[in-house]
Amino acid sequence: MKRVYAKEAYCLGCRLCEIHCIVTHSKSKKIIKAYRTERDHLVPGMHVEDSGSVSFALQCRHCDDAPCIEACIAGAMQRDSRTGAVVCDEDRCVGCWSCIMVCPAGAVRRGRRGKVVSKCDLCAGEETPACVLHCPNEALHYEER
Amino acid sequence: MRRLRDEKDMSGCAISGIVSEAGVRFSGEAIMESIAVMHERSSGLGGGFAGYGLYPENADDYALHLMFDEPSAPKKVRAYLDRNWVIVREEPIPTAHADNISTPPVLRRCFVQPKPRMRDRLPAETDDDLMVKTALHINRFIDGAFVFSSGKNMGIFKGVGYPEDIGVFFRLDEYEAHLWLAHGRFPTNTTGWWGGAHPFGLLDWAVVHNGEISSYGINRRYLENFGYYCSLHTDTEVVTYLFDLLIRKQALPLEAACRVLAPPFWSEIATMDARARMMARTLRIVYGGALLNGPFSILVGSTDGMVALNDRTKLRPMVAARADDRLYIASEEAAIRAVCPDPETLWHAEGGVPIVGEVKEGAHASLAHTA
Amino acid sequence: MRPWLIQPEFEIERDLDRCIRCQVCVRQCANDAHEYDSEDDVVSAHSIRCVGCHRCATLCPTDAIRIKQAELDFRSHACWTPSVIRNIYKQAESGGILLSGMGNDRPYRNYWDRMVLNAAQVTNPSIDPLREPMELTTFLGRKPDKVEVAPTRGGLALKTVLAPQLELALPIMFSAMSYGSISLNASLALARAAYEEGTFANSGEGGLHKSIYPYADAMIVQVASGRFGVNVDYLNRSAAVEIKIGQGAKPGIGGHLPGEKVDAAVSETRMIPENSDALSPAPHHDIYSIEDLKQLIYAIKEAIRYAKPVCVKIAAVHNVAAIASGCVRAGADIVAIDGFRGGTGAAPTMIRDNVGIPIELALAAVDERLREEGIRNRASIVVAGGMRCSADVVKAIALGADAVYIGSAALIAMGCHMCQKCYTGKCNWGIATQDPYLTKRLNPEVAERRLRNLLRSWGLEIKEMLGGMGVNAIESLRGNREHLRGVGLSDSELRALGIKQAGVGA
Amino acid sequence: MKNDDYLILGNSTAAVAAIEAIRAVDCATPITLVSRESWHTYSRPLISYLLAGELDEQRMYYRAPDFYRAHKVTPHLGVTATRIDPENRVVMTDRDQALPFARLLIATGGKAIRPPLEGTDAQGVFTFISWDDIRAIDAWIAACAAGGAPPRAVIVGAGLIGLKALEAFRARDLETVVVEREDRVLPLSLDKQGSALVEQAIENAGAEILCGTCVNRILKDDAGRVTGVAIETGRTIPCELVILATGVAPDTTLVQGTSIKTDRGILIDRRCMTSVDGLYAAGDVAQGMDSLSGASRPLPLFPNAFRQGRVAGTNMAGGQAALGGCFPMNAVEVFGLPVISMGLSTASGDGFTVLDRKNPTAPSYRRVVLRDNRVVGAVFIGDIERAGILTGLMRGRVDVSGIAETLLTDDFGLLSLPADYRKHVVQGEGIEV
Repeated sequence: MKRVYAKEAYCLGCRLCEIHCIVTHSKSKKIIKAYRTERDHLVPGMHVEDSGSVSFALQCRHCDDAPCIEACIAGAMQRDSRTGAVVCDEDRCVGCWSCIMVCPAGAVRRGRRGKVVSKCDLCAGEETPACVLHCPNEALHYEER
Repeated sequence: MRRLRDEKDMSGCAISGIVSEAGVRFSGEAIMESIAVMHERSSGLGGGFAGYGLYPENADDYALHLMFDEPSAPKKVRAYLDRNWVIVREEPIPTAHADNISTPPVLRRCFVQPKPRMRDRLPAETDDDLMVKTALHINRFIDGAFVFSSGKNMGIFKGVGYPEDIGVFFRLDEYEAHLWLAHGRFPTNTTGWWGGAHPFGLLDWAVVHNGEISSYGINRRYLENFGYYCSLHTDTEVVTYLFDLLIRKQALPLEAACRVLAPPFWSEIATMDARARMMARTLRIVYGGALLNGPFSILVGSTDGMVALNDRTKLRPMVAARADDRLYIASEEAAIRAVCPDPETLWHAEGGVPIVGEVKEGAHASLAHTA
Repeated sequence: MRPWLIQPEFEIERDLDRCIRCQVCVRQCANDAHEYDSEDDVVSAHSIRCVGCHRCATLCPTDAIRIKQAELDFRSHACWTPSVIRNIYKQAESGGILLSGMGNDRPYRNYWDRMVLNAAQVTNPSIDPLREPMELTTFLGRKPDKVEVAPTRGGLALKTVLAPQLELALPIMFSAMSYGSISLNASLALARAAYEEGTFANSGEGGLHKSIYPYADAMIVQVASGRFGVNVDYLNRSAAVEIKIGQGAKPGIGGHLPGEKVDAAVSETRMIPENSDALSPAPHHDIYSIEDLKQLIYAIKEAIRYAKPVCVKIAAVHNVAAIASGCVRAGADIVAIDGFRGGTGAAPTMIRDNVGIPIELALAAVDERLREEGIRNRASIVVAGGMRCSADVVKAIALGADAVYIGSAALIAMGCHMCQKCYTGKCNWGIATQDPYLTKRLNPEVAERRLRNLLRSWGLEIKEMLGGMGVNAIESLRGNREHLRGVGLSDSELRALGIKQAGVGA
Repeated sequence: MKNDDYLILGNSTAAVAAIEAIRAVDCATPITLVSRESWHTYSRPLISYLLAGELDEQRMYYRAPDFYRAHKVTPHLGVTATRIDPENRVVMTDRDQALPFARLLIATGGKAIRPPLEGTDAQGVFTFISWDDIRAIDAWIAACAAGGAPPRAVIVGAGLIGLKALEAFRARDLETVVVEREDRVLPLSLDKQGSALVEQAIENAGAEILCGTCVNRILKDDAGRVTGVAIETGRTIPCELVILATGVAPDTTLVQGTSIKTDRGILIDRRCMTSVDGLYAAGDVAQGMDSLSGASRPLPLFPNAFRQGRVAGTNMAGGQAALGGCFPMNAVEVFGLPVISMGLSTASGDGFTVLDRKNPTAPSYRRVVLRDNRVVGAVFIGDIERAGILTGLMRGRVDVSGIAETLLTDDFGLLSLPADYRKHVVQGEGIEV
C-alpha cells in the first residue's frame, strides 16, 4: 500500500506538515479560521520529531500487523479496506489509550478534543495527503514501496 | 557612385544552369530561353549569366570582366594590375541594344598573365591567391571599378534589368560554352548597380543563388578569419568565398564541402555508421561558422562542372533533369522543360544533398564520389 | 555593545489577523529575526536581524509576512545615499572590510538590455522548433583551421584528429561554485542536473566530494591559486580542467573560506585540516607571467594525457582581449571570461562593485580580437557574470560566445533570494552554508529538478528565438552579430560591441 | 456438519481474531461458534463505559452486525459447551448437541475470582466482567433508586476492574468506597509514586479509597440483601451494592478431566496449540509464556487475547504463525488521568535499574525499569505520548545503554533511538537514516 515516507536528511523541521494536517482535519478546512476558532482542540495526526539539526515527520506507519488494531478495546481502530490505512473511528474510540501503549513508533497521540486519539488517516484517501502536499522540501513522499 | 547601400542584400530569385558533362559547347540561347520562363521570379533589378569555355583561345589567361562607372577608374585599375600582371589582351565587352537596358557602365575584359616577379606576392601564395587578392582589392578599394569575374576561360555577364534583356544586351547567343548559369533577381533593397547583379564570381567560381542566408553574419566573420573581405553584403558573395576557401584553399573534396555548408542534423549523424559519423561530426564541429543556415538553393559553377545545393531543410525550390549529356537545374521545372521538353529523368533536389554535373575532361577526383 | 547607529534595512510586517502563531517563521530564520512569546501567544520580529531573504514570507502558510525595504530614513541626497551612509556606519563600527555575497548590485548600464534580437520576416521563413529540428549542440575545445579529408576508394577518409571537445546539449553550463562555499546538497544538485541534461558543472576550487564522483563526466574541475583538492586523480576525474586566474566578482583578489565552514567533509575534499581557514592567494604563486601559465596548462595536459580540454578562466578587466589572446596562445582550449556582475560567496564590497568590466563588452572585444588574429577557432569562449535569462544567452552567443556559465541564475533556481549574505554561512535556503541545520533545507532532488527545468526552459526559449531568426543550428547564431542591434547606445558603445544601431538594416 | 470444520468456543476478542485469521487463509471451510452469552460479539472492557452511560449499546459491539455472515460463521449463541472429547473430536453442549470438529479453539475466557468471604451470596453483590454483570448491576441500582435512594457502593479490589467500576459509579453519582488489600491502588501495575497520582485523582473525584485493609465479611439483611461490608480495621461500611473486583482467572472448567493439559490456565505453545494436536486455546482461558519472567502464566490482557486468537486462527487454517514475546501491559484512564504500565513496571532492587521522573507541577510521572541495559518495565502517567515506543523496545529487547537517560525526557521520541532501530520501527523503509 501507499505510505508516507520521510526523508530525514531533508526535513526542515518547519512543521508545515503538522499545520496542514490540522487544517485538513479541521471543520472549516480554512487555515486562519481553523486556527482562530478550533485552536484549542486541534491536534495534528502526525508529528515532527525534532532535535538539534535532525528532524523528521512521523505519521502512523499503517503497519501490516497493526498492534493498535489488536489492542483497541472498542473496535474503533480498523483497517480501511479501500486505502489500507489504519483509521480510528472517532465515534467508537473511548480513549483507553491502548493504541498509544502499543504503537512502537509513538505515532498515535491523545487528541485534545475529549477521549479520542489523533492519528494519520492518510487524509481519507485523498490523492496526496496534506503533509506530503505541503512539505516545502519534498521530505515526505507518498508512495508504494 | 555608391555601389550598394551598406547593408545586406536580400533577394528572392530565379536560377538556372545547364552543363554538358561531355564538355560540348553550346550557345547561350538555351540558358536565355530557360531563365526567361521565370520572368515572374525577377523584378528587373538584376540579371546575369556565367559561361564556361568561352575563351578557348585565351584558355590559360585569367579573363577579367570589369565594369567602370567612374571616369578615373579604368586608369587606376590599369595601374594596379600593372603591379603584378601582364595584360595579354584587352577589349570592350561587345554589347547590343536591348529593351529596358539603360545607362550601362563601361564594360571591358582583359586577359592577364602573372608577371615573373609579382610585387605583391607573398612566399606561399599561388597565382590564384594573387588573383583573389587583386580582384578583392579592386572591388574594395578602387571606387567606380568592379570585377565581374576573374577566372580562366570563363566570364560573367550581368547588369540591371531582366535577365533575358541582359542576355540580349551582352549578345550571349554569339558565345558558346559547355556550362551556363543564369540568374534573375528580385531584390528587396533597390539599387540600380550593375556590380550588384548576379552571378558573383571569384577566380573560376561563379555562384547564383536563390535564398536568404540567415547565418550570413557569422559566415562573413568566419571568412574574415581567413582573409576574405565581404564587400558586397550578399549571400552569393559569402557562398562563393566559402567554396573558394573549402575547395581551393583547404582542398576539401566537393562532397565534404557540401557537408560543411548544408550538414546533416545531429540526430541523423547519431544514426550513421562509426566512420561516417566521425566524418560528419568532425566537419560540423570544425566548420560551424561555415554552415549556411536559412533557405537557399545555389548553383556553383567551376571549371570542373556545376554543383547544386539546397539548404538542409529544403526551403527553396530546385529541380534537376538529365537529357543526353546535359544536366539541367533550375528553380522551376518549367525553366527546364522550355529548353528540354522531354528529359530522361527529372527530380527535385533534396535538402542538403548536392547534385553534381561533372565535366569529364579535367574532372576533379573528388567529384567522382558524389555521382 | 549594540551597534546603535545601524538601522534595520528591512521591515518585517506581520498581518496579525492572518498570523496563526504556527511559528514556522521562528523555526526557519537562522538570523533569529522572529520570536515567539508563549506567555502572550504572539510572534514578534527583530527587523534589525532581517537580511531580506524571504524564507519566512515564503514558508508562512497564511501569507501573513511581508518583508519590505526599510523606508528611506535619511534626508535624501543624491551623493550620500543611504547605502553609502550605512556602509560608513558599519565600518566605523567594525573597522573592517565590507563584505558582500553574490554579484555587483550597482546600477551600471546593462548592455544585454540595450541589445535586441532579430527575427525572420517574408524573405526567409522563421522555423517552428516544435515541428522542425532545432540544434543547440555545442562543442567546446580547440578546433583546427581545416579538416583534412582524403578521397579513397571506399569513400572519404578523415585524416584530421580533433582535439578533445566537451559536447554540450545546450550552450549553458553551471559556473564554478565550490563545495565549501555552497553546501554539498547544492553541489550535488548542480552536478546531477548537468549530468542529466547533457551539460557541465564546475567544481570551483573546492575539490570533488566523493558523492559527486558518479557525475565526474559532467564535471569541470577547477585548479585555482589555493590548489585545494587538487591531485592527479582529481584532474582525471573530470570532463575538463579549468585553471582559474580570476573571478568577475573580485578580480585580483583571492578567496577565503573561513575555518568554521571547513567541517570534516569539506576538509577531506579540499585536502586541508579541519577548521583551518582555506585561503586562496590572489595570484597563483607559480604564475607570474603568460609563460608560467603556459607551463601550468601543459603540466595539466600532461597529467590528463591530453585527453580533455583545458580551460583558463579570467576576470573581465580592461585589456581582457589581449589577455584572452595570450591564454589561447598559451594553449588554453577554452577561455572563460567572468564579467563584473559575476557572483561570489564572499568578496570585499568595494572590489565587487568597482573592479572589472561588463561581460558584454569583454566578450565583444575578445571575440573580435581572436578573429582579427585568426585564432578564434583555436579556443572556445565561455562567458559568465550576470547571465539572467535565455535572451541574455542568445545575445551572448550572437556576440561571439560559444557557451555561457550561469551561477547566480542556478542558485536562484534552487531557491536563492539574492540576500547577498552568503559570506555569513547562515543561508536560510540551505545553499551557501555548511550548517547541518540549514543544509538539509536544500533537497538535492528538488534542486536538481528545478535546475533541470531551468535548463530545459531556457533551451526551449533559445530554440524559439533561433527559429524566429530563421536558423536551426546554434552555430549559425554564434558570433552572428547581424542578429543583434543596439538600442540607446552611443556610437562608441556600439563600436565596442561590434553591433549596429537598431533601425539600421543588414 | 463435516468433520473438517472449525469449531470455536467463545465469542470475545480471541474468538473474533481467530475467525478473521482463519478467513484470511481459508475462506470456505465452515466455522461454528458456540457462546455461553447470547450477545453479538462485544468488547468486555467497555462494560464500565456502558454502565457510566458514556456509551450506548450499539457501540458495545466489537464487530459489525453482519460479522458472522460475512465471515461464514454459524453462531450458536446462548449455548454452553459442556464437554470436550478430544479423542473423538466432538464437543457436547447444554442443548445435547454433539458438535464434531477437525480443529477446535477454546476461547472461553476467564472468570471473576470470588474471594472466599462470607456473604458473597448476598443480593447486591456482583462481579464486573460481563455485559450480563452490568445489566444486573444496572437493574439493581434502578431497583434501589426506586426504593427511595440510590445504592451506596463498596468495591473490593483497586485493580483495573475495580477502578473502572469506581469511575462508572461516580459517573452515576453513587457514593462509593474502594477497599484494597495492598498498600496502593493498581498494585500490580504501579509503584507507590505512580499509585499516589492515581489516588489523588480518585480523591479529587470524590471517592474514598481504603488501602492496606481487607474486607472480612459482607453483611446482609434478612431478605438476603447486602447492607454493608466489615473490614479488617473493625469498621463497617454500610452499602447496598458490592462489587467483587479481585481479579480474573482462566475458566478451565470445560477441560478438566480431559487430556488437555492445564496449569492455572490451558497450557499452549507458541502456536497457541494445546497439548492435544489440532486443539487450540487463546485468550484469558489460556496460559502462555511471559517473555519477561520466562515463566508460563495467564496474561489476561486484551491485546494478548487478540494476538493469541489470531495466531491460533492462522495455524488452525494451515498457516504459520507464532506468538512473539508477551508481557503484561495495561492502558487505562482513571478520572481523566491516563495510566499506562507495561512489563515489570513495579520491579526494583537487585538487577534492576529504575529511572523515574515526576513532573513537579502537573500530574505526570514516568518510570522506566531496566535490566541488563534493556527496558523490562515502564509506567507512564499523565503524559503518555509515545509510550508505545517503550513497548517496542521491550519487545525487541533493544540495548538502550547510551540513550537510557533520554527515555525520561519530554521530547523523547523515535529520534532518541539508534538510527537502525528507528529505521526498523518504521518498517525498514520509512525514514531514511
